[in-house]
Amino acid sequence: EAARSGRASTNRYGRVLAVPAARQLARELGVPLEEIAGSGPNGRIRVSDVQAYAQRGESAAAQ
Amino acid sequence: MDYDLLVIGAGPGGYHAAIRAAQLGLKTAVAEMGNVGGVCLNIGCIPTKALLHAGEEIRSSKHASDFGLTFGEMRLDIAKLNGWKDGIVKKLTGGVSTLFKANKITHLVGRARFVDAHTVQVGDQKVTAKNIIIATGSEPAALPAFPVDQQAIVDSTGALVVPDPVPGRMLAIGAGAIGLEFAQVYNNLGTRVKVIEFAPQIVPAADADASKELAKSLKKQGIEIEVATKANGFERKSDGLHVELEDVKTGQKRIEVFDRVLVAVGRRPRSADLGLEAVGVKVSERGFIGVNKQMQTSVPHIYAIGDVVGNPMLAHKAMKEGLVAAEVIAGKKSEMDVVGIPSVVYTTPELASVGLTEAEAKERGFKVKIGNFPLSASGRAMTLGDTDGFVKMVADADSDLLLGVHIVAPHGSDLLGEAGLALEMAATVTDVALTIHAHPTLAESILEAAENVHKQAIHILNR
Amino acid sequence: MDYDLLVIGAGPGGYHAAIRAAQLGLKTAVAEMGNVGGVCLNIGCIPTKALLHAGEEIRSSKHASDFGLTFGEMRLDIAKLNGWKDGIVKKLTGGVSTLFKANKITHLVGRARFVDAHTVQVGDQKVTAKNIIIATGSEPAALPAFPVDQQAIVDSTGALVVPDPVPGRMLAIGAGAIGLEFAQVYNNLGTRVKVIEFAPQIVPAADADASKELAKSLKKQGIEIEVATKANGFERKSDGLHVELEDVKTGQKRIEVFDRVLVAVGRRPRSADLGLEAVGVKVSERGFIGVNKQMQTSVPHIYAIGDVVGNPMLAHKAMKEGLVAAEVIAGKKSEMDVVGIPSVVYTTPELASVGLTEAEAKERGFKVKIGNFPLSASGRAMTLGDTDGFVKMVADADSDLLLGVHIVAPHGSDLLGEAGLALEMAATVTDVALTIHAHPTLAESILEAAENVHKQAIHILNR
Ligand SMILES: Cc1cc2nc3c(=O)[nH]c(=O)nc-3n(C[C@H](O)[C@H](O)[C@H](O)COP(=O)(O)OP(=O)(O)OC[C@H]3O[C@@H](n4cnc5c(N)ncnc54)[C@H](O)[C@@H]3O)c2cc1C
Ligand SMILES: Cc1cc2nc3c(=O)[nH]c(=O)nc-3n(C[C@H](O)[C@H](O)[C@H](O)COP(=O)(O)OP(=O)(O)OC[C@H]3O[C@@H](n4cnc5c(N)ncnc54)[C@H](O)[C@@H]3O)c2cc1C
Repeated sequence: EAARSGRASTNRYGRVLAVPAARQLARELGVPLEEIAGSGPNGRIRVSDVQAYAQRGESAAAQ
Repeated sequence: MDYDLLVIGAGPGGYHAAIRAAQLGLKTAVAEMGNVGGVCLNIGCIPTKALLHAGEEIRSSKHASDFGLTFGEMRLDIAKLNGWKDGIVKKLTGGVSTLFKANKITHLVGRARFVDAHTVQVGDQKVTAKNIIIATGSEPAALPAFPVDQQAIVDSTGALVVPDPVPGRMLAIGAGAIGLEFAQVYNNLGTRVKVIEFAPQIVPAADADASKELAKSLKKQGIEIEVATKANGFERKSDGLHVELEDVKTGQKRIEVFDRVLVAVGRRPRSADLGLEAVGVKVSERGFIGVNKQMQTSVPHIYAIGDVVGNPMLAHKAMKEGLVAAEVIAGKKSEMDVVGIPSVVYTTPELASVGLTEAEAKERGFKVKIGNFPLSASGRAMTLGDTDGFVKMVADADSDLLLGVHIVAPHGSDLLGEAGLALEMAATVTDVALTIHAHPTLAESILEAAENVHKQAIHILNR
Repeated sequence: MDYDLLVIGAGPGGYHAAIRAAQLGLKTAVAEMGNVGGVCLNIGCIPTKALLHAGEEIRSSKHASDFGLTFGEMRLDIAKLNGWKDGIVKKLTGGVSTLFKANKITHLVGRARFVDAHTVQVGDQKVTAKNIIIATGSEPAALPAFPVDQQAIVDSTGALVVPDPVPGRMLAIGAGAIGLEFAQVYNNLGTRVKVIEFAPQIVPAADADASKELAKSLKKQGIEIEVATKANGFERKSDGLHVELEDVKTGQKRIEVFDRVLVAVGRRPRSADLGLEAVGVKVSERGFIGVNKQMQTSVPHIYAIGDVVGNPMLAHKAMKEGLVAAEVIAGKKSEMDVVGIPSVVYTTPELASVGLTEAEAKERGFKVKIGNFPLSASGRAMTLGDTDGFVKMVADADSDLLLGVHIVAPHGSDLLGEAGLALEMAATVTDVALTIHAHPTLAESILEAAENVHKQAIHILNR
């Protein structure tokens, strides 16, 4: 929960840096953006970062 | 239930919500007591832009002598001007009605009032709905000392009907977008215009430099601007309205005479008389309906969007909120999740901004770096004969993240598309600087402002 | 060595390279045999845009009667028009000279020719440099049957000097950007203009729909356009130039009479007479200098940029290549790495595109989906009185990746900034669709085209 509470509130930007489509996808998949390390500059999160995170979660759950 | 969704108010917020809901398969109705299109289409965004364009044509025809083009006597048929403007409004509101029909949205005519949490009285019928969106908008705020009669004392609605002849001398109280846009319209139509503003700068919410740059250009065009000034009251005399103006800082008062006063001191939410208390929807002291990011009010199946939920009172904010509410109701994971809400003053030059001002960025603790590019160094601006303005970029020095873009330029609102996308994409200044911009364009000024952040603009010295 | 870097040619490519090199601390000189600014500032991008603006003012003044604004007799002082245009050119080229001085760049006057791989003869001095950038640009391609005399038969340079009176009847051979821009200039100045194009569409490289839309609008404005047509030759007679036109498909020939012919059939690289063979710089059969992504020629310390290295022959491509070359020479990891090079035809409406056309995207194997939004549904376009055009978006159905944007619209070039950034940022259609766009703006047409890709545009039916 500590991790969840958020890079968004504690990071220096006051928001998670993510492109709109990635934010939308994260909402749809129920993935917390704050926990994703984005691959772009400043950790900017792209759609593929969200997909990769979600897949990792699925495979972890499957094990 | 009669409907999956009932939307109250067919302004930009309401009609966007209704159309998106219908696209997503909801059985949808809209209750509207006036014309579809709301303030924006009927007496706001659209008719002002039409008048601004006409005024701009007058202005540019005068400048054409710079390149050898002169015209004989100019004539303005004011009835035709008003008619043209009304025709555009009609076309657009007619378009909304057509879209309602095509999307199978029921249009209920009449004033809506809550009966209970799922029942709304619309005119003399009762309608039930699973979900309700309140999109009742706003109305002009009054200034008690200047009661609007739409003749001598007008609000924005009165100012939209250009009188024949135009007023000789007009005072605009309030230098926000509305006050300034009308100031430029009437200035171009031949009225001597003064604009006063209580705050220390015009467009109080704007970046300070951008506000200054716009003021400079408007003054050059002949509009008198006085900031930190208020109007206390007036006396009707045979030669006009004797208005008492007061310098806010010194308290000094003086009388000036006008033929017309435009009151443009803001707008207030239209949340009274809806029966909200009865259903338990919470409203703030100032009349704004409280909502969460899904646009839900304190009653989860009742949503509210647009001007009635708060500032900035802008059509595109209402539209976005409308889409979000409709999507949430249709079961989508949508929320009001935006980095910056753009705002535009549609004068020439336009003031178009999105994101943080320099002052806001500093307040939030960013180590701010600034990029600037003056339109006077833009080849495209020169060929357009309009070199007033600049692009100012606000960025975070540590991360290179773009924080805000403030444009004072002809076509500024068109350029703002790039700035808005950059902010939403969490673009860095480098992202913008590495992107090829077509030459010669005004958009290159955004490129050069980005380069200037890094002290590498080409067409100016980077100090 | 005298310099770290010698740039040959002070066109947009060359002066960008020189200024960036100087910013990065290189001791830099530029050799220029003509005026600084090259084709673009002196006889290309800039003066054409000045004339287009003047023409546009004439056009819009006529449409002003739609909203009740009429003018007495219009007069055009053609000497003043030419002088105004020349004044803008002078201001901009003077600006480049000032930037050279301020950046401590040596301006060498004269024609440059390689003596050896590090030595260049400039006029009557020999200059040595560690690195050399060739930025010698291009010149109009000739059409043997229409030898240019800059009177009856002109190229773009001749067409820039507006004759008094303007020609009665003009033929433009070639419907690329240059042919079309001059067609519109002269059409607005009162000439009867016909444009012919060998290819089956105007602006042959453009998206087919965009090309069609532009052609439709230009025709409505009174410009005659014939595609799949060539001009075989002409005879000078007392009533004008009798030009033989041929329908490319049927082979049918006919004679039409013109006062003037503009040859605008492309440009060819200026790589001859530089002594390139001697130093071993490889040149293609068509005269283009071969370069890698760092803009290095076959001789690693000799770079080439701009029109002389290949298509598209556009100023902003030259500028970008100039920056890349300078940065590489200064030891930076720079390379010519762009997703799309934007291109614009500056007519009214403007045709502004970046990225893949629909046909190109299909050829490359993408499962293409298209979004479209007509300007006729844009409130802002209505208030501007200019509703010709559309925004067309080309996207990949599988990934939602944006592949190309094709805009036919007033201010299209300003709107292109957003499209270009979107492509460079690898934005998806969803990214654009979720971004708030200010209302009412032309930029909203980009938003709605994106929404239409997903069949969710608000102001049109999504079929
Ligand atoms: C002169 C002027 C110029 C403006 N220019 C711009 C601009 O350029 N750009 C911009 O973004 N914004 C502009 N605005 C602001 C913009 O008009 C508003 O932000 C926008 O209209 C808000 O939309 P809305 O849907 O919230 O409400 P509104 O547009 O106010 O619509 C509310 C609708 O609800 C109806 N209604 C209210 N109560 C009831 C009820 N009880 N029953 C039934 N129907 C009801 C009303 O009749 C109305 O049609 C301008 C405003 C003005 C006044
Ligand atoms: C009418 C017209 C309109 C155009 N409009 C546009 C437009 O709107 N947008 C756009 O992007 N592009 C436009 N172009 C194309 C644009 O002008 C060129 O792409 C651009 O100028 C190329 O830049 P450059 O630096 O490669 O070369 P150039 O601009 O051609 O400059 C080359 C310079 O090198 C000098 N030079 C050549 N050889 C030597 C030598 N041996 N020694 C010394 N100096 C030498 C020349 O004198 C010249 O100054 C237009 C072109 C024309 C003709």
